Amino acid sequence: MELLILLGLPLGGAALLALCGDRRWAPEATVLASLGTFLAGCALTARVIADGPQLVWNEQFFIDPFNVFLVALTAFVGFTTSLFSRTYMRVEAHHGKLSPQRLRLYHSMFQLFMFTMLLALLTNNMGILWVAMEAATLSTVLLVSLYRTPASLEAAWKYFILCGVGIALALFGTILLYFAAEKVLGSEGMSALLWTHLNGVKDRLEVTVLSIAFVFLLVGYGTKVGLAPLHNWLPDAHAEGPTPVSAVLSGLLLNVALYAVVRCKVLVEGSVRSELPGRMLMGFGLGSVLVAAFFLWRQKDIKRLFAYSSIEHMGIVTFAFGMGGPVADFAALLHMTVHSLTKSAIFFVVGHAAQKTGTQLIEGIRGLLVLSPTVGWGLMLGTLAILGMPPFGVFASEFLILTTAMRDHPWATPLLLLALGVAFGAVFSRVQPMVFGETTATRLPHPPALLPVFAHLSLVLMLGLWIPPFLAQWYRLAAAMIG
Amino acid sequence: MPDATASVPLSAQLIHLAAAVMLLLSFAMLAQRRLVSLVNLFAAQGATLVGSTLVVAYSTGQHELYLSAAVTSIKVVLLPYVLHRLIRRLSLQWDTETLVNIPTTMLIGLGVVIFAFGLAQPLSELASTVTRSTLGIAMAVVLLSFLMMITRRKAISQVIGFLAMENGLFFAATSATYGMPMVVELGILLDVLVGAFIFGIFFFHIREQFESLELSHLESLKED
Amino acid sequence: MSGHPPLLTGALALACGWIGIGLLGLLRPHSVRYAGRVLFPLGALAGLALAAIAIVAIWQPVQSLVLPLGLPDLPIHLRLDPLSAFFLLLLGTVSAGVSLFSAGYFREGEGAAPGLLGLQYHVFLGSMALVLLADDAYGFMVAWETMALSSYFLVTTQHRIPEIRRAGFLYLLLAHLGAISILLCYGVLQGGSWQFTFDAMRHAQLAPAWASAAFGLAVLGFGAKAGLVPLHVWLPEAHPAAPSPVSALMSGVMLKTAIYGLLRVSLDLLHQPQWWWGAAVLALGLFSALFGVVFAAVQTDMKRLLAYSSIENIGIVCAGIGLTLLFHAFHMPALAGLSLAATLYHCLNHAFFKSLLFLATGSVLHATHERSLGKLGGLIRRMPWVAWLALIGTLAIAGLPPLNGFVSEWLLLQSFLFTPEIPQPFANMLVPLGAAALAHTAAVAGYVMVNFYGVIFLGQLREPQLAQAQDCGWLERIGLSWLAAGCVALGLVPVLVLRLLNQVNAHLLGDAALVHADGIWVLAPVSPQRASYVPVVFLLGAALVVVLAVWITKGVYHGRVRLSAPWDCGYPLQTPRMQDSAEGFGYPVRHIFEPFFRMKRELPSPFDAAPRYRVVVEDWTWYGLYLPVAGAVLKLAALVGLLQRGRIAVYLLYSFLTLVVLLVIVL
Amino acid sequence: MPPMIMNGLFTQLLGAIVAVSLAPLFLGWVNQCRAWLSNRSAPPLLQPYLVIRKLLHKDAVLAENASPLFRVVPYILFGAMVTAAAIIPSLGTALPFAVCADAIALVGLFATARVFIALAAMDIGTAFGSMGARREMMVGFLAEPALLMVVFTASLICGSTALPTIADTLAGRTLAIYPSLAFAGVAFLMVLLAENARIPIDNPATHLELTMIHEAMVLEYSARHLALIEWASALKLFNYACIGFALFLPWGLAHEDNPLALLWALPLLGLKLIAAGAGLALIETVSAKLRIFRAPEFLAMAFMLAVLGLLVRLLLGS
Repeated sequence: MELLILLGLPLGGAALLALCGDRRWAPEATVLASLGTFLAGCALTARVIADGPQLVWNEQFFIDPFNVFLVALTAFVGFTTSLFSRTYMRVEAHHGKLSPQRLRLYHSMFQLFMFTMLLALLTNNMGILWVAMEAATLSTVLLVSLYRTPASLEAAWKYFILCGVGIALALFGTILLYFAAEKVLGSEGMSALLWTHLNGVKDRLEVTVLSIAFVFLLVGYGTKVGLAPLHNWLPDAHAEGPTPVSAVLSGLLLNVALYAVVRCKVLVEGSVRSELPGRMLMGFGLGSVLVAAFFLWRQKDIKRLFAYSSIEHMGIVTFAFGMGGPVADFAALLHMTVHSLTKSAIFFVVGHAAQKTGTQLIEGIRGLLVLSPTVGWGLMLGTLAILGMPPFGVFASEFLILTTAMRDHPWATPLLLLALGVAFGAVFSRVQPMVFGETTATRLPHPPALLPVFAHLSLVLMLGLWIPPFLAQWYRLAAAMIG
Repeated sequence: MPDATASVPLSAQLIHLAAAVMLLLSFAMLAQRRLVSLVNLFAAQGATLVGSTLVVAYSTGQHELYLSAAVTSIKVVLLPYVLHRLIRRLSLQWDTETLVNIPTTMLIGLGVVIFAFGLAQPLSELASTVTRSTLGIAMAVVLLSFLMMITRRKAISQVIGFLAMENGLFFAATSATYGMPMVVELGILLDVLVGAFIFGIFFFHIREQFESLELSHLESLKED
Repeated sequence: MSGHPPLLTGALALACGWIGIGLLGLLRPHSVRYAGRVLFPLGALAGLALAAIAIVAIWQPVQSLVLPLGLPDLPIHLRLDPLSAFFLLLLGTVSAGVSLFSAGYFREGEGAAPGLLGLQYHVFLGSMALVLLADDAYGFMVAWETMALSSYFLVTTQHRIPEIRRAGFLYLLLAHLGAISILLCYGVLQGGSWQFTFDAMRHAQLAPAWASAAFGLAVLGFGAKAGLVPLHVWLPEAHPAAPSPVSALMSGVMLKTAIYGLLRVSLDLLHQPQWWWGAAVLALGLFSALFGVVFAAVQTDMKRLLAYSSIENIGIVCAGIGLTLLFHAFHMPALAGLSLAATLYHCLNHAFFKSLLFLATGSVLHATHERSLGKLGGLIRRMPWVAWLALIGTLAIAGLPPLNGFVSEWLLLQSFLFTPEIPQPFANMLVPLGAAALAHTAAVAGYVMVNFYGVIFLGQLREPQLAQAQDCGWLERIGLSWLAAGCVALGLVPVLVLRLLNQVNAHLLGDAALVHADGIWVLAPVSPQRASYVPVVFLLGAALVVVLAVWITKGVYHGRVRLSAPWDCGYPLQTPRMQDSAEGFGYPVRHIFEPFFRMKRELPSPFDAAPRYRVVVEDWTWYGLYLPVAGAVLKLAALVGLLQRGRIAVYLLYSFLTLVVLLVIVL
Repeated sequence: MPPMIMNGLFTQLLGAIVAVSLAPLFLGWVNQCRAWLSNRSAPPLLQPYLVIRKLLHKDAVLAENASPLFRVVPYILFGAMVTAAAIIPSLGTALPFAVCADAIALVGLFATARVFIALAAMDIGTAFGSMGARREMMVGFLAEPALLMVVFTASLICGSTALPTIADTLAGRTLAIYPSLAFAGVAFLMVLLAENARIPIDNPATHLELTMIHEAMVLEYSARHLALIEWASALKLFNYACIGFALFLPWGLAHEDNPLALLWALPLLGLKLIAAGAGLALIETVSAKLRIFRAPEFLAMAFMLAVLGLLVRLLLGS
């Protein structure tokens, strides 16, 4: 039942808003739909907490601790983002950057995107998972090019081509998976694509096929995760799209893509029984962290800056998943959560900052504390949180990841140390003058919608000091399942 | 060995033929300069795909494959049509593009094909189907279209490369594994169509922004 | 051992109380009166209470407590043992004085709103207390970084000045790097048992290589916070940037938390030190000490001068730690105890006199709005309170009897005199060099302090507007007097302090490490035949003679006095410009220690119409270490930038190649 | 046992009184020897006493801007020197109050005196005052560690830093050659010259602005303040001499066991002083005043010698 609402509401909302998304009440409608989705998500999580993992609709949908917390997270961030975009988009329209039709497109596509995210998370069918991922690309690509500026078109085009190709490779991987599975499970029905079934027989699947399949899947979904060197679409798309879109891209899409990768990894590792998949993930993760850290030093555009920081953090998470083991997986899941919360909060603030100063260039943004203290402190705290400063939650996960790495893979720790140090220096040296110092800009009338920001940040703060038992329980179960 | 070939059932031979044709076509696309004929080649490839699917469906008597073939044929008919319309609308009929030194591309392509075969060899050993060896060809087609996307400088040809890649995937799906479950196929197809539609939209936006579809205009976002 | 141990609970309550007081500040963020009359006095009270608890706790057995916070598998553990109790005592007593001073110090126009300052200030104090109480890696790191963060915000109070922003950034960057390496150190220490509590680390069995790695990481991390050369560069930037009470806390207390961490790791968590650890730390410390004092001698900004002097003192403390490790590694508990006592004693002393001096500079700053030594002078006549209290601090930090600085240096020299008994040819050669370096440092410190005090408070006013300087208010006076009294008391009754320290020794090094501390007056740590020092009698004797001399000269002869212009060898023209500026006073050191510096001189030529002499002394670590590193990072970034040139075909090529490579790997 | 303590106290008091009373005489003796050696007609032996008396009778003249610090410093200086004199075993080694301060504390005491006089010199804010203070502190931070090293050498040999114990042990030993002590002795001599404003570092008899150190600091003092300062510096010289005796010629000091030894410890001290004064005068006459910037090299040499002595002590164990 909750499932129906969870999937139906965004879909219906998308359809409705596609028809009349240019009305005055459209933003509120979006907010309502997202709120409903969020509530449904909570209900679903409550159900799962109550009576454990469940398969529904002849096994097409599968809800276990791993995806249910991502579902809740996705729904929550979607909700807060809609809250934020309500004000933000009004201002954009008020500045004459967007026409009503564009707003209509925005609202409906936003809902559609939420739908695809949830579908990808909830489905038990690797094929449907693929479809949902592709649909996610399709629904966001028009959002990225929403402003129709040359830059945004280019960004969208790159996003589209690169992710399209990536996704195509993932499809090939899926086919290979099926190819390997149907010999075990038979081709009748679609059990050969159902993750649960595959998981059941994973140790009987063909090793060579699966490892090749995994390579395709990793490169495919990895492109969407933004692992270096497949990441090139990410900064452009984040920088050129409207801020709410950047927020959900960074906060949700990357997570879901990583979720897909991990689901595949579970299957493959079960079959291959070798370090290989883990090693690949670690390699990709480490590479992404390093590359992103050094890219950070070159940024002039604030949204690009934080896009690269997303790459860095996805790298950390991937690295952690690659290391495996209960602690590392636990840390990785925690890091996914706090990263998406923090990063979306940062993008909210950045959006307001850019609106207040009228530019996205770092040189242009100065003295936010003077301009608007709340925005300034929001940006400062968010940045410190994302840089892994206690007592925020990001530190908790980095703590576990680093210590694990120090014991299990000491060779990696100098690189991590280097990368984290470089990233810290790069990001902070850019954010500090934006928050502090003098400014020449004049205060703009409209008040910022900072409720979402501080909601996210306080959640992250809480996670740094105290992790609710049920959440910890999910993490543990999920980690156990990931292995 | 002729007798060995003879021992293979006709359907399989037909499929092998189709596979060979697809491979040939993708090589041709790799080398083709003119957009219009590129589209035709793409259509031909699609047709071959439909053919092979039909054969598979007939020979194995899996009826949903007929449906799948029909579905695929939409793509074969519709997409080239749309592309032609686009080309005419954007008046690109006589548009050609300079490729990087075709012989080199060909050689790289050959290397890719060999690589794909080598890769697929162990896999096809495991396959239960008669048409197992087509997997290698499918992979080759995918990689070749990938290569084509890399070498092209025009938005449209890049898109065609993308679609050709999808062809290769479908070919793998149908011929190597006798088709994925229906839902999935439909979903995939839907995505492809929507994708093509969005591509169309993009062409117009890009066109109106840059007065051409040269990708060289789309290189402003970079680290400098 | 959980439940509710009273003292630990009390200490925790006070730490949280500090944070709570800070939050109270948000009620009326813009009212100076509220902050000055309510917040800071409350903070001072909490400090005193904490000190009281610590004094009691240092005699009690170890108490520990587990909070339902932190990571699921790792709730936050707290522990109160003599070591932490000692440092809590330091924190409480010093912060009480500083808080009282701050109550009168902060006014309008200090950058951030007073309420916000109060918040950051008290969070800073609370997090320091929690650092000392934490008993697991996670809680420690959280408190540690909170401390760094709050102090960063305090440093950047006047964030509109670019230099201050730069200083803050440098500080936070180094602090963060240090924190990461501490984190890695704990990662090593937990030794495979996924327990991050310190207890688990105490029992973890580490291979020597791992242990050394952990120790190295610890020295790196805590050294970055403590300001060991070459990780010291943030100190001389951050201390001048911060408001003076904050500099006082950072230099007086925060650096000590780093020392605490180093001791905790090297003596408590790693039970078997190797002798070369000690040698390394000793060398590092002595070098830092010499480096710091020599640089302090050539500073022209009074707070930079004090910052460098902090580097010197931390160096001395680290030398003590090195000596302790050395003796401990060779199983000489008594000597280890002696040098550990000296180390901790010096921590306490430095906390008192350094914060006293920083606060004094704060008052001077408020009265004159001038930080450059070249523009001060003669303030003893304008602000006698500050001047006379600062004189005590000056004599103490110069290591002169009978004040406290001398006691710890005396103890340290005594323990140096035992190094020949070390059964290690290289190690026992350390005595001449080490003792020489230490003695030399102490002597130059005297020079530096005469420079500091003389140029600020003595002589003629170098600038006319100094005549308007006002003495500080009563709250500031109380704060300063409290710290000065501490300096005197610590100097006069060292034995009582040694008894406290004995608890720490016994806890860390076993009962064999007790220092001989009988009676009250006679300080004879080993034996009276060996060496003894009785500051009180010493002082009384000197005082007696002084009184006699005064009585004789005034009483027996007449006491007539005439006032007139200074004679100065009869030179007619005398201007304030003729007295030595700090540059002039520092000349001999610049001359003798030339290789230490990176100097730029502007000498006037004989024909200059308006001759001017300028000398800029720079720290070579910048050019030797930091700038090259930064350059390398930028170069790498430039290389990485080549990855992304905007060509979509190239991006596709990346994916293609990645795919191919991975496939090859798989096959 | 009380009688022991009693004559211990007596020894100590006597030592202090002897020092205070004889110090100017010693200074006079040195000056007289110098005069003889340079064929000048010598001032009377009691000249220093006369100077002090004269100064005590005069009216003190203070600069208007002199702070209280400036006024108290002479007394502190005097007090410090007398305290030092009381601690140093000049006559006997049974000094009950010697526990108050060992050799390190003694060095600290001298440092305190130096810091105060330097501060006082900066107080008036004249060009010469601060110059003198700077130079004095420079000499200090080079000479002080050297002195400390000398003490350390001795205390490594005797396993103690308490001067009476050192003197006892050294005196008690059978006569043996200590190379380390030889090094230390030379170093100590150099330090003594430097610390007491003698040639080659400083020239007490000159007021040549560019070379003077000690004189430059006390330029602003007059009358009783000056008298105390002069007296204190005479005491300082005396103390250094006694330290030297305790470390290098420790023979003939009275031990607690025989109080009567004081009877011949006193004349022995006198002899030592006469010899030392003559030697000092000789050195001063034959050596030339160094430029002030050569002073660091001279003192660095002393420092090196002291450290070498320590090393030798460790290497040869003698």
